[in-house]
Amino acid sequence: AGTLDDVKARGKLNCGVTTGLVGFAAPDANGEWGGFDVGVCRAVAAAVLGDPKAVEFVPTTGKTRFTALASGEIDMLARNTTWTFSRDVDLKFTFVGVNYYDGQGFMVPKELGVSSAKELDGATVCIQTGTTTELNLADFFRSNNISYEPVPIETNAEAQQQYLAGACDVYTTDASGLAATRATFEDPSAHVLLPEIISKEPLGPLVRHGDDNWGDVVRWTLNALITAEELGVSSANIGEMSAGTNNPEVNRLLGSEGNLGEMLGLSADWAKNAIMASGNYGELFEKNIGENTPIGLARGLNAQWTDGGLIYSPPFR
Amino acid sequence: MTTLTDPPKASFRLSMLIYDTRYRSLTIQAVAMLGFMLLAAWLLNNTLTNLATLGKPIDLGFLGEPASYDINQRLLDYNSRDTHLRASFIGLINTLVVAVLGCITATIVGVLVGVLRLSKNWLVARIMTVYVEMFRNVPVLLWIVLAMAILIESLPAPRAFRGDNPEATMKVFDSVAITNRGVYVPEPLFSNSLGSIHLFGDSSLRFDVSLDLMAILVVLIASIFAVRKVTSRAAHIQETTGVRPKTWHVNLAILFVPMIALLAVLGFHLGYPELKGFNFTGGTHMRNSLIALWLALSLYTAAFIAEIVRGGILAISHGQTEAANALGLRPGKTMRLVILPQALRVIIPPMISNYLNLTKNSSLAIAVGYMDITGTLGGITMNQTGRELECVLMLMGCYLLISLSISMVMNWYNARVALVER
Amino acid sequence: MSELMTDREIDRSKMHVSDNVAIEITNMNKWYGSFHVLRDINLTVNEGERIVIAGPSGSGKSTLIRCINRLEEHQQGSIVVDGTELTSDLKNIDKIRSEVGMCFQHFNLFPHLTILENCTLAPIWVRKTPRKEAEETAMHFLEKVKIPEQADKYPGQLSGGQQQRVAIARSLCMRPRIMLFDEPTSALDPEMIKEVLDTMIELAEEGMTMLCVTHEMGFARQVANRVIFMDAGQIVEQNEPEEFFNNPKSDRTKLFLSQILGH
Amino acid sequence: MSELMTDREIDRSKMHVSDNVAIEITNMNKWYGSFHVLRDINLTVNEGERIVIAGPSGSGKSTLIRCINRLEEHQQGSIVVDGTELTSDLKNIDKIRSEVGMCFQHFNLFPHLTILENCTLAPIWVRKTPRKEAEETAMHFLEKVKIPEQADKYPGQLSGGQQQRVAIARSLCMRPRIMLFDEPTSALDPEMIKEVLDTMIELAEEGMTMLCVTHEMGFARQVANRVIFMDAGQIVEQNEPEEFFNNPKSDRTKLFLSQILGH
Amino acid sequence: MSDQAFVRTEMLPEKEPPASTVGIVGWLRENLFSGWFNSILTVVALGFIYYVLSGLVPWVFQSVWNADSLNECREIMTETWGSTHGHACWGVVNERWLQLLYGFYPDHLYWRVNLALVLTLVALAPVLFAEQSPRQLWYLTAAYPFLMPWLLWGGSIWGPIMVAAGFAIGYLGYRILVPVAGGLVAIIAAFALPIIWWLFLAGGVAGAIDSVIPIGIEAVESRKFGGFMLAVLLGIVAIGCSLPIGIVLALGRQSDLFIVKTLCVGFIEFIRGVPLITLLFVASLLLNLFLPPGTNFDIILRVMIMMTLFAAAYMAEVIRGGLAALPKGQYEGADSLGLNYWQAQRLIIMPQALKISIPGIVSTFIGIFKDTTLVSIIGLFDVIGLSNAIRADTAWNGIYWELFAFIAFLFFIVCFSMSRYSMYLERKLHTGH
Ligand SMILES: Nc1ncnc2c1ncn2[C@@H]1O[C@H](COP(=O)(O)OP(=O)(O)OP(=O)(O)O)[C@@H](O)[C@H]1O
Ligand SMILES: Nc1ncnc2c1ncn2[C@@H]1O[C@H](COP(=O)(O)OP(=O)(O)OP(=O)(O)O)[C@@H](O)[C@H]1O
Ligand SMILES: NC(=O)CC[C@H](N)C(=O)O
Ligand SMILES: [Mg+2]
Ligand SMILES: [Mg+2]
Repeated sequence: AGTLDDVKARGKLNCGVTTGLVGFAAPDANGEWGGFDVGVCRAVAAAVLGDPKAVEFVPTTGKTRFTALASGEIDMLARNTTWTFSRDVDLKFTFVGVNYYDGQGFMVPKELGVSSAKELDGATVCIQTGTTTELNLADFFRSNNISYEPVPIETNAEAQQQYLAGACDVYTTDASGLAATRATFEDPSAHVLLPEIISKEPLGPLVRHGDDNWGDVVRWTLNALITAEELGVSSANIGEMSAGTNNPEVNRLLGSEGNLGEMLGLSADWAKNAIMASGNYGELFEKNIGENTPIGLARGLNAQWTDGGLIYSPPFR
Repeated sequence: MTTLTDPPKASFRLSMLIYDTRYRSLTIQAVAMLGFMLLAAWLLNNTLTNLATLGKPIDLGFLGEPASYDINQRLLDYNSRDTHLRASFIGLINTLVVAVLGCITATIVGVLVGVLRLSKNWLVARIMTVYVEMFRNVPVLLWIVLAMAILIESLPAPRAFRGDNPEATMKVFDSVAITNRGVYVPEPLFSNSLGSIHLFGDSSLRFDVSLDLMAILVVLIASIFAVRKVTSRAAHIQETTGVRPKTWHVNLAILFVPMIALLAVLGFHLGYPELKGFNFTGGTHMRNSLIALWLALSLYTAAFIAEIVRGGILAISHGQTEAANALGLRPGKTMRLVILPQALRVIIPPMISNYLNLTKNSSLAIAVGYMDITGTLGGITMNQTGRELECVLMLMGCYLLISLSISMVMNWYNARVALVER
Repeated sequence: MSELMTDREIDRSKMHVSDNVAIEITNMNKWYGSFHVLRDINLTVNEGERIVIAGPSGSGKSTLIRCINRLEEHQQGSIVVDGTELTSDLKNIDKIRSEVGMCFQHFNLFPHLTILENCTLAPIWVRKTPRKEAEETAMHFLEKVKIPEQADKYPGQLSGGQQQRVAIARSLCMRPRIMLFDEPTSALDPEMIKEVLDTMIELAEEGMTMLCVTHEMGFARQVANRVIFMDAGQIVEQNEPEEFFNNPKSDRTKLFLSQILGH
Repeated sequence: MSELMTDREIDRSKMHVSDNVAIEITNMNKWYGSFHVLRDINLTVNEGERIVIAGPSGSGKSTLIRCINRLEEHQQGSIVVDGTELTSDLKNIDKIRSEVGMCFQHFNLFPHLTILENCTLAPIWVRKTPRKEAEETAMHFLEKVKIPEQADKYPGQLSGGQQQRVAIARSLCMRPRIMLFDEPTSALDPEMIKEVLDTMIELAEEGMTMLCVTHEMGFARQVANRVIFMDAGQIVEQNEPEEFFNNPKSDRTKLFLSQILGH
Repeated sequence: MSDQAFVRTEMLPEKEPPASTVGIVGWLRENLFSGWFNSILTVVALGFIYYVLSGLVPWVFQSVWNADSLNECREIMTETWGSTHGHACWGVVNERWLQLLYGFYPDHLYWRVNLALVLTLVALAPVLFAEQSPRQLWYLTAAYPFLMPWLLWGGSIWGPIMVAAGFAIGYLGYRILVPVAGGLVAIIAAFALPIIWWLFLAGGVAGAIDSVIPIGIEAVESRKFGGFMLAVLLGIVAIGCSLPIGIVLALGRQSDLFIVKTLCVGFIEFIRGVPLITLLFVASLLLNLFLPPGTNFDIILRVMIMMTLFAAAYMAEVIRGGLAALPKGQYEGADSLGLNYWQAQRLIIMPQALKISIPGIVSTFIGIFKDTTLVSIIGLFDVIGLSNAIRADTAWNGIYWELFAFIAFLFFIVCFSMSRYSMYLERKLHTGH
């Protein structure tokens, strides 16, 4: 049976997330998971099962995530994972889209007085193993002909600990991850992100190869969130909007017109549920990682295409 | 004697396969073999089907691809452009390094603790008991992460050494720096180095043999050989005259004079670690991941070895000591001539199986980011290439090879020292 | 068990006792913790004397002879062996141990060494005898205990009686002037007992000073100059064997004798 | 040691020997590896016969009787027990084992079971007797060997003689037609030997077919119909006890008898 | 020489030993200050103890219990003692101890875990204290393998009952077929029938009965299992299931059947030759590959399988030792009574061999129990995995010692008491015979 049927039969969505990266996915004191990636999981759960709480979050490390997905332990992975050729083609996964356009950055303590990554000759660098950043790092230092000492680490939390204790001079990972990590420091201002972004890191949710139906569900749930922002549908106004508007695309999206839900094998109000779960793309962003949160990421590349960003959803038609 | 007739040949009936003791064992074995083959075939078939659906047929080609990642701890040359095979090889060597270091330390600590546990001093014996119980009853993984945490959290970072009035200073005449990234100790350097020979060309298993090191080894072995000659001559003199000539000064001279001469010729000097840029440079850097692993493994294993040593000594009955005492042997000689030779027979086999355990436990290196073979082949390589089956099988193969060699040594030893009994 | 010896003529003529004092124990007391094992022991042994110590189990016989070569420490009184007082001075202890040989109930041979090595170990390492010479001596004593052909075997390959004889030979190799025996035959089968007692009788005939804890009353009768009876950590009675067996004075002795001879 | 039995009147009248063959061994040969332990054994035992097997150590006595209930496998010749030939056929082996009881030198009781359980185990599991009935039988035989009161104890709590009697009772509970004894008394103290021999004599009086390896010549004289003397894996002599003891034919037998009776 | 004759007329009384050799002084002199070397050792040891305790005691006892985050802890510390050094922040344990013990198990169902633990102890009683415990307890012990999983995983009671029914069916089949078709057929049937039942029928029947008489308790997914409970569960399951496999392997290794022996030796040496972590990799990465396409069972079960195989290899060696310790006469005694191989094993050999092996089994258990922590490396939330998760929480980021101390304490208590128990057993067995 397809994953969609499995999920429906189980009544729960198994969603792989990080072991803890504030703003993207982290459990709070009550064990409730929250964050940008978590929002995607909840949206999918809401779309499929009608209940944003019907998610089982499976924390994965950089190393364990792909096995978890391949072995069927999780139905989808929403764990700031970079879309790369080999992951898509060789590891046999399907990336359904991009929810955050990112790049790899460096964080150093201000007191070191470093202003460029090129000055890092001889530095000790904390790096999460099993990630693209590990490979980028090797390439970057090699091509710039400078030496470094990698300290391979399993999780973000440990990396943070070692970095703060001074066991490494630099911490490198996705810039978004760096910002999120820095936000939890006692004194965030004592650390700076270096200007170099050494790679492209399009992060997005992914599913196993070969179950196109399920891939479509996740892909279009993500697109629904993006389109909702573009069309101005938010969790605040969705109630009245879903009663019917004179924008046919909104109507198709929210199920008051056409049968997009049925085509996916979902209920008619799937997208409405997804959006209500934790808001549209923009809301998700602002609530979890936006400029008004401690993490304070600007929309930048992740603005809607209409605002000069790269966030762009195919039309609902 | 009468001529012997063969037992009457009963005609073969099918039921004999089950009820006849001669055929029964054949039947059982055949069934077992069949069952095993079926199981194996079933597993293999499943695996092949599954791999086919996944589109990942078994293929070792990835081993020849560039690894693309760096390894911090490496005894041989390696860079991120080297192959996965090379990375695995580096990992294997790292495994062996920590295993050998661990075994040596564990033995020293274990023997010491084991003997001290038998100390007449109540307090010392108790402290040792607490040590042994503490380490034996807490998982080794916990000790490893704990050791790492202690190193990271309680030692100063290199930046603490900076500035005019640093918080931390180097130890031992400014030659050793203890930081939370590891310990930097002076390294031996040779100004008239003999260079090194390069083995295995460009292949992934290539390695360099330092001629300086070889020269030192040769001289060392020659000296040891000479010392043994002197000792055996002393033994000979003792046998004929009864008095053993003092040989320690000769031995000392034989051990040290040629070595010092050689070092002088090679231009031996120490390279001291020095704070430069972000880190100390120069000197030998023992990373904290290695230290944590080494410490935790050896202290953990030492607790077991201590018990073995204690048991071994206790197993030698009190009567042996008394008999030796009654013959006028002093405690030192009693230990050396009577107790130890007997205790060793009891001690060494379980000791070796503890070495084996230590080696296997070294695979927990992965918890502190030490790049042993589990970290390279079974870690990053596996993760970046997605070749789980191949990697895990190779990984198991490596450990199996190590284990089997160690148990071969053990069997050989056991056969050699078996007590002659009636 | 006295029948065991009947087939042998004992030559008492050679068993000469000199007037030199070999062991002198004065007012010796010993405690294990607060348990008073040896109480006011006074005992003088002349050179060439053969003394048998008897007594019920737990009466302190073993402890007494173990004190004599300082396997146990006494707390009060003095023990003088061959003119040297036993104190905690290591030199004195070494001196006395090389003059006093000891045989244990369980032989305590070294199982990892051959019979010959067992016998030469102490001479070589304590007396610094050249190996050659030590081996000759060892073979001499092994012949004396009648097992020279076993020299290259290991203790595990010998019978109990043979092992005990090796143990005796091993002590003799140090050429001790006094031999202590602690129930040397009680771990043996009857046939083997005879072998060992024969060896001991031979030693006695050569005039060796001997202290022997044993329940072999036949041996005591034939060989001993004196039998000492201990009970509750004290010497209760001592006398010549004939007198001791035929005419015991103390009630305890009588009781004891009735028990062991009654069998 | 023949004194041990004098206090008992043996009733030979009941010891009837029938003409039925109980065991027939023909040209039997056995090797351990390349060592030829049993050579051309021919032996016929009639029902009710009581045979004592004697011979020096290592002569193959144990091996012979162990072949009879297939604890060891023979390689040539045939052994027919009660009409069933011993082959490697499991059914035959089971059949024979349930007809042949065996008593070992070291009793081989099961230490984790009570005496009663020891006795009922085989009847319940092999013969499928109801427990109740098995227990009754067991008590019957325990009474016969005179230790019914020990039924609920464990073997470790009994003396050697009692243990051996339990072992006999345990075999009897399977109601065997033939009993094999392998030196049943040689691990026992003299007093206990008597207890066990008495039990065996009683069995003999009831007409049980018995093969017994023993050195108790008193027992042989009083009970056996025939004594078989083995040496070097072969039957050297067999005869009635009187003839055997008073008038041995073979030199080996003479030598052997002189040794064991000479003591 | 009759001058040496001596008779004691009056027995000497027991005297007090010299004061310096008894009492506290005597004890001190003997155990701590017997000679200058010992005295130095004593002083050094005292110094060491003082050093350790002076650091440890304030850390443990001058500590903060009520705080919701590390920062709060630190504030309280600076307020009370003026520094954050040398004081523990037990707030984290205070807040999370239930999670560390039970993982994510629903808190209103904790009683089920507790009950399962109590059941374990009660079910073990007949095994450990065979003499003192009533016979009826054996029924509980027999029911335990079905009761315990049902308590922990919950769901319909018919599942476990149907599994148990499989055994009953096997047994019945055996009993019915033995007289009709002979032993071998019966044995084959005894194996085949339950397997057929479990594979094809049990599920349907359970479902059917459940729809008629639904009896059940709230189901809990394996994923919720975690913390110390997971370690205990894995340990118990691994040891419990490995025991029969270990027995079979040990018998196989002892047998003279060449192929059987080779297979057993091969398996045992293979498992013992590789680190547990590689086997766990197999569980998490490869096991699904080895099974028919589409089978997919959860990681906890897969880990249980691997841990069981791992434990079985070690168990086999322990039991082999027990078998070797049995005198040959026991086998011969059984043979001469006409017991067949399996009867002899079951009634005579195994009861004794297992009893001798109990200390070894306990040590193996301790080893396995400690090794369960390795599952954190493949991403399960046992105590160590949870401690990592807790440290990933912003509130507790940066806390180390308190968590590790608590975990170490948990393991120490359990392992230490078990090792004491096995020592007690060893002594008992030593004097027993
Ligand atoms: N190391 C010791 N610690 C405490 N008490 C001891 C010790 N050794 C012996 N004893 C006690 O001292 C007493 C005398 O022991 P000893 O061995 O000298 O008796 P014995 O006369 O040789 O008895 P046996 O004939 O049984 O050998 C006994 O009561 C014994 O329990
Ligand atoms: N399992 C075996 N393997 C090889 N040789 C054996 C084995 N069992 C016995 N033997 C040898 O077979 C010979 C006969 O042994 P057996 O036990 O039958 O002698 P026995 O007459 O019973 O002697 P004893 O009176 O000592 O019991 C002996 O030389 C013995 O060493
Ligand atoms: N740091 C991370 O956990 C993710 C790193 C990177 N985006 C990757 O997919 O490999
Ligand atoms: Mg004594
Ligand atoms: Mg025999």
